[in-house]
Amino acid sequence: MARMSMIEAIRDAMTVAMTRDPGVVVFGEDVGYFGGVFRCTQGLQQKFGASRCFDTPISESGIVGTAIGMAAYGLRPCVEIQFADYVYPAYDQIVSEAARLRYRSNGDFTAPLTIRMPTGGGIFGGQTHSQSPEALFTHVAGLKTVVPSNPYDAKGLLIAAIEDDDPIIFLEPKRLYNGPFDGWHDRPVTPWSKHPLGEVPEGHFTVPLGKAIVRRPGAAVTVLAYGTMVHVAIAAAEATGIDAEVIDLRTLLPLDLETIEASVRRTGRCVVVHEATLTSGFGAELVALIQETCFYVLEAPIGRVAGWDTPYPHAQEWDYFPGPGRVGDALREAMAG
Amino acid sequence: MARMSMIEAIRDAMTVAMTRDPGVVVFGEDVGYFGGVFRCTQGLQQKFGASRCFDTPISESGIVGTAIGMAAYGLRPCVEIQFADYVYPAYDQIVSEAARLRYRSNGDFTAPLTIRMPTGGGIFGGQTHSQSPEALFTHVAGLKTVVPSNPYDAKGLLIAAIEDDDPIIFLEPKRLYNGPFDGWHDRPVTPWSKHPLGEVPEGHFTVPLGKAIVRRPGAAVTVLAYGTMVHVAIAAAEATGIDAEVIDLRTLLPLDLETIEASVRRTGRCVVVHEATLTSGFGAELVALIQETCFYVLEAPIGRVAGWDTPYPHAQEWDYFPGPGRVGDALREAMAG
Amino acid sequence: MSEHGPLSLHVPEPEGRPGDKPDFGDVVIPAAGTVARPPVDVPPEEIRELAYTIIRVLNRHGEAVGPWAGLLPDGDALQGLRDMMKVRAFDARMLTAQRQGKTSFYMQCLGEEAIACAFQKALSPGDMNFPTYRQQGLLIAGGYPLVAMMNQIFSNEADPLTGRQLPVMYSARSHGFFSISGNLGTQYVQAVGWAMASAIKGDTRIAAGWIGDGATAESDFHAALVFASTYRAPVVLNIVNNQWAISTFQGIARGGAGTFAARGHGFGIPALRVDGNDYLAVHAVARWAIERARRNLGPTLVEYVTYRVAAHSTSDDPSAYRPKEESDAWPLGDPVERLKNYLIGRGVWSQDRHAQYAAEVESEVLAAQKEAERHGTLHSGGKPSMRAMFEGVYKEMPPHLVRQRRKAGV
Amino acid sequence: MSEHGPLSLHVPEPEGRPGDKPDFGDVVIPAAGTVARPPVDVPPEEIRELAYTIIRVLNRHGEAVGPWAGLLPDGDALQGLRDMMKVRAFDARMLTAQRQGKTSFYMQCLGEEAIACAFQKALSPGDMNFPTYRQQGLLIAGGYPLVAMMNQIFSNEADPLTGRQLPVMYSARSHGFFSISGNLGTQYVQAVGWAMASAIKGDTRIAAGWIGDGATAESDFHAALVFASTYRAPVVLNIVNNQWAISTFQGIARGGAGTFAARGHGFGIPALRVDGNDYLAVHAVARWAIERARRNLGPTLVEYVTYRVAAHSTSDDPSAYRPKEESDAWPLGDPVERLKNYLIGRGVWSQDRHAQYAAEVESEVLAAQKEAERHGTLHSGGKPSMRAMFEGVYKEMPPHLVRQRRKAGV
Ligand SMILES: Cc1ncc(C[n+]2csc(CCOP(=O)(O)OP(=O)(O)O)c2C)c(N)n1
Ligand SMILES: Cc1ncc(C[n+]2csc(CCOP(=O)(O)OP(=O)(O)O)c2C)c(N)n1
Ligand SMILES: [Mg+2]
Ligand SMILES: [Mg+2]
Repeated sequence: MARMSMIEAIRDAMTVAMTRDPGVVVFGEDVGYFGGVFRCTQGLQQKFGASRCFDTPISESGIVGTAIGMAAYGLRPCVEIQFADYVYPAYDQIVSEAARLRYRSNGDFTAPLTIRMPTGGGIFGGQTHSQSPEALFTHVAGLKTVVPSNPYDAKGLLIAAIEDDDPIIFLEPKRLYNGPFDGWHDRPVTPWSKHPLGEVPEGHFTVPLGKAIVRRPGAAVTVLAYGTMVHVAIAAAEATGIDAEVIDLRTLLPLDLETIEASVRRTGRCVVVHEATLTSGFGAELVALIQETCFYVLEAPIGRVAGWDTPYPHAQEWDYFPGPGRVGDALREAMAG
Repeated sequence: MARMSMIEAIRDAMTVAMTRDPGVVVFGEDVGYFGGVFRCTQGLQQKFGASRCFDTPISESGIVGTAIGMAAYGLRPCVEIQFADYVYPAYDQIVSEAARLRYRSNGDFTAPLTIRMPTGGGIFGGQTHSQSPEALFTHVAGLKTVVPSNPYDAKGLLIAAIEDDDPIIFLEPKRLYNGPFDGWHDRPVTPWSKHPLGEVPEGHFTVPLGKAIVRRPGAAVTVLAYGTMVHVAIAAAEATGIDAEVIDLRTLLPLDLETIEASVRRTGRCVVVHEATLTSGFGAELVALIQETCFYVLEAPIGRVAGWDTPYPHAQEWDYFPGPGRVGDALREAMAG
Repeated sequence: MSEHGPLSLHVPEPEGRPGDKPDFGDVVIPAAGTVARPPVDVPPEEIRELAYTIIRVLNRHGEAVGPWAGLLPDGDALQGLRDMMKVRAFDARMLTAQRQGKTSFYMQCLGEEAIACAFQKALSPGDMNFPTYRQQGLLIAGGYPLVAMMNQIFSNEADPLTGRQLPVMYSARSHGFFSISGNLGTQYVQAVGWAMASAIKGDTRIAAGWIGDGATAESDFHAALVFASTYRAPVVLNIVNNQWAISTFQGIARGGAGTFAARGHGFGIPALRVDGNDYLAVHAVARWAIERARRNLGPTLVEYVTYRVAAHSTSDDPSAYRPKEESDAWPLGDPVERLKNYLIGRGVWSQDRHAQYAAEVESEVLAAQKEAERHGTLHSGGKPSMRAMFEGVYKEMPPHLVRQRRKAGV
Repeated sequence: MSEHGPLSLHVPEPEGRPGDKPDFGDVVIPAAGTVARPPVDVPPEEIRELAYTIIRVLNRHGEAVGPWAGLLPDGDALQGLRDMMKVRAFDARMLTAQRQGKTSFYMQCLGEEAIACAFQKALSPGDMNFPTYRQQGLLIAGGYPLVAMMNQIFSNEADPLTGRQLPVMYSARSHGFFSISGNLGTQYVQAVGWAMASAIKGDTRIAAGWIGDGATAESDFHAALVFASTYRAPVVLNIVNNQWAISTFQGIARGGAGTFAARGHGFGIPALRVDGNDYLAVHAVARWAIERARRNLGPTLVEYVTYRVAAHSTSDDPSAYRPKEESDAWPLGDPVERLKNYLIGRGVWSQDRHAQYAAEVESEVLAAQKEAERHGTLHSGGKPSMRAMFEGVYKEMPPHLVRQRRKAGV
């Protein structure tokens, strides 16, 4: 075991994957010599050479488009989009090509590639460095969508993603890169080196895709969260004293409905939290599934706490961010319902 | 009043808008001389000249990108994307630019533009001529999303959209262009000329954005649908004999929650239908909203009938399409629940 | 007010519209044999003029002339003729089959057969094409079974793509034919990625991208050129300029550039323009470009000047937007006729043998169709399973799809 | 196995990395005054060489020479110097303010001041720039109030964008300055659309697009060139080649092309390359290109050769990826120094007046900052309202946002 920040864990995952499989290649804007604007790929070019880790032109569609070609050839590209907010130029390649290649060719060609991107707000990045576009991927058949909430998962999930034979959207909550941010933005953040989930096994291991985990057991209400919101939800449970069970989804698609259902069947109440805008967010799908599978045990409406339906503002960041205050309100509402 | 197919109604809407406002311009792939592959813009170039209706290079991002620049200048572009399946290259311009221009510039610049595109399946178009991407737009703050189900609405909504000061995604269910397809694919389709909603006022009129309409009153269960599925839902109600109230949403965003809520409060049951893939589809948002606002009156889980979570297949079109059979099953389930 | 008066919008128009007399007077066609053939390691900036001319081998008398001639043995040229005739016969049958309701959709490549057929023959096993929907010639010249193509077109029970794809959107890795995307342009940059992968692995295989004149306007065309230029990817980037993109003439996509090949110049990519209706010229240029890629000299852009004789697809009616006689007026002729005349001139072919082979290939195609139809056509006979609809979305079916399949009762 | 051996991937590398001695030996700099000045209606194909050279006016002795010289009265040149000095002073203050925590983020244009300042002066009222984040010079040279810029940077209660936007993402329609997008490249094609609109309306206004060397790789760059070329849009398409895109040297975006200006050739768009550190050259070329647009002759592509002296932004540390001394080694010098020496040589300026104006402009900027700070800075003092967060998403607030705003208690 080693102590790692999330950045280090992600870097370590790529190092492990590249060492084990010469077909793993890593590229994107500023990821080569410099090692990425968040330094997630630092040292990989020196270690594996410029043919396996390199800088690209600023063209997200080119990055994903060439990665698809490479994946079809037989490599396993793991590419970086500098911010999730900049993935849209590549959206066509992801949705029309990567997601459908296996299906449309009946397995003649496949696209085993991982698309990493920092996601979420909390760093005063304004509307182009704060977005959470996961729901734009969960709607697309053929993609898997993963959001780790800590270094341990980040490493295990990223290795699993790179080794997976399907295209994967890997969203890294940038507010968690250095510590488990719980949404109390006016309090200091503990670094990962002081957090149990900063303990990360050395070498190869995986966290299986499609498996959620209970982060905080509880009996009163189930909270479904992922990424940064896992920590916010735990903080809200603590702050309100409500005996909430916090489930960290880890993979949004395929979703671990079993774990969710088991919990909601016990608690009879549920709150869903995400940072993305509310309307048509992934929370809507979660609500739809739970009300379908747990209708007769639900004692209150399922609450949703999410980013407001506006672009992500700069100055009003903490009014926008679904912090422990808003999540706490939703917990109280769910208990009162 | 005149008798019009949906194609004629759409063409008429553009003619009216272009006649009233010299700032309305129409362009897209094959829309100029030829008048569009579905002939929706036929005659407009001849009538208004090539400066106001013209063919474009095959570049969806160029079409929307230039339209945004024109809209910022002060025109009101109404552009065509040849099939909704081809909107993704323009997705970045729509999501990052058109949707946010007013907000980010605090109204200094705006993007009053309408993006028309044929949507949905039922014509053996396979995975690239059948998609229903509406949920990819309803998640984006700043956009309005409209789906007409008949010639009357198509004209009234399109004029309203062109005159609206915000960017609008206007999805035209191509299976309805010539007649009210009810999903019984083995039965003949009545042309619009024989349908009351093929009666369309001449000249200028609008159907307001953001207002749903009850297409078939009923007391037993509320069905929420839009586009082609409105007709399928009515057919399913008829076939099952269930006294379903069918609401045609017409505008998905802003959503007419009031009309929906009023109906569900009466019926206590609800089924949501769309052709797009199920997971993270717009149906999820509808379910989430209804369970929130109507939780205590719901007598059964809200059912969802949607496209399966696969790409749209060619040969298996009628297995994929959510026809009256599947909707009927959902109605029965909702009644049994 | 500006001293220069009001601005106005320029909207390019083709020379002729329905009712007009077709006029290709503006198309400058250099005589065959007049364009030099540089060494493959020539610096791109020394051959800029090759993007503004047309490399041609077959002259009006059916002779092969000039520096790009003399590269193809008669046997190979004969095979080329047969390939083109087979493509044409195949197209004709499938068009009829579509009209008979045996499938939903079909796309011919009438008049453009030389391009894919000749290019395929210049490739080596293991190379990979990233084709558009109009390169059926790659498969047919590559020996892919006609029956398999028809099974796909009919979406029948033997369809290798299990009914999932629109007709003509083949996939055949074994034959160096990447799965066709219905989305224009997307595969062009994928070809570059595939070629980069080959270079990363120290392999010797190269890739070929394909795009139409109209689709060069798509953004991915740019991405492809940027990445190919930067990493010197071993890829041949083909542009098939058949003058039309559905109803839109090539001037709309091309704009103020003299040619599509010129696009390469902005990237330092050598660009050649070739008579796409001249099998020998296509083959010679393809070999040149493929050798460059194979020798790690990087990408080449090739524009094939040709004409889309038929409708865009079975959903299209060109009489609504171009003169009916335009295709007859097209100055580069018919690729089949031209190669036939050449071979007759060489004394290795005759009108009789031509007619005889035409009949043979007709029966071959018919026989294939019969066999395919035994497996069904779109609306009758054997069908791909409904189960197949749920499979292959992922390598392993995730729980939500298992639930949905169960709900569908299969 | 191919007879030519294995392929390999070419990954371009800059001349120097940290620790190396910077070397711009490869950058060919023609002497000032040596490049011809063609008439604005020259056919693009006749001036292809202008994309491969550098148009320069100011020579090493501070003299303005050659056919592009003599176009700017001394008074205007003096104003240009003052504008550049103001931009530089503004940048320096805002950098400090960011370091002091008064805002979250800042971006300087150190070393590139001549480009935006000189270009702005060649425009007419009503024209519209579509800038990137490094064209603050357009606003400052255009007389936009410094206080308003600072209010935006501080996201304070007087911020014209009500705190919604990241610092430096200004919007000022009144000053011909389109709302900056944080997304690279998107605005380039919008500039073309704006210009097309002006042409559609028979207006006389023209547009200018702005993009960095790195961002030319984005797809929208292609869309912009395609549409500009096809419709002959009255637009000037500017490429600011400051050698770096964050940590990535320009060779990655440029690939095998000699220059970025060359990209225009594939579209028949005249392309000029100019010394971006030479105020007079920038102004002369800008005037040429703007006149072309105004005379309805269509688009022009202009590449400004310059150097990003400072870090990419306050989030960046260039010492990690380029030699520290690289900026000193940059052969085109400092635009402020060069114009200053010219004006001193002309006898209309002096070292003393320069020092005096530097002090003046410093106080002007300081005074503006004081005023702005009275309205608050990011983390203290007056703030934009939380209500403003919910407003302006649509023209009228739809019901769901009204509900959300109510829920938020505002
Ligand atoms: C992204 C995208 N936009 C639009 C279309 C619709 N479309 C199909 S083919 C075609 C014309 C293509 O013309 P060209 O590239 O010249 O190829 P050709 O058909 O002439 O071989 C169009 C517009 C599409 N398939 N994909
Ligand atoms: C679509 C998109 N991708 C990536 C980024 C991140 N990014 C911001 S600035 C930058 C470098 C731009 O370099 P260049 O175009 O040369 O402009 P410069 O900063 O040198 O002025 C990058 C990669 C972005 N803002 N938008
Ligand atoms: Mg074409
Ligand atoms: Mg730069």
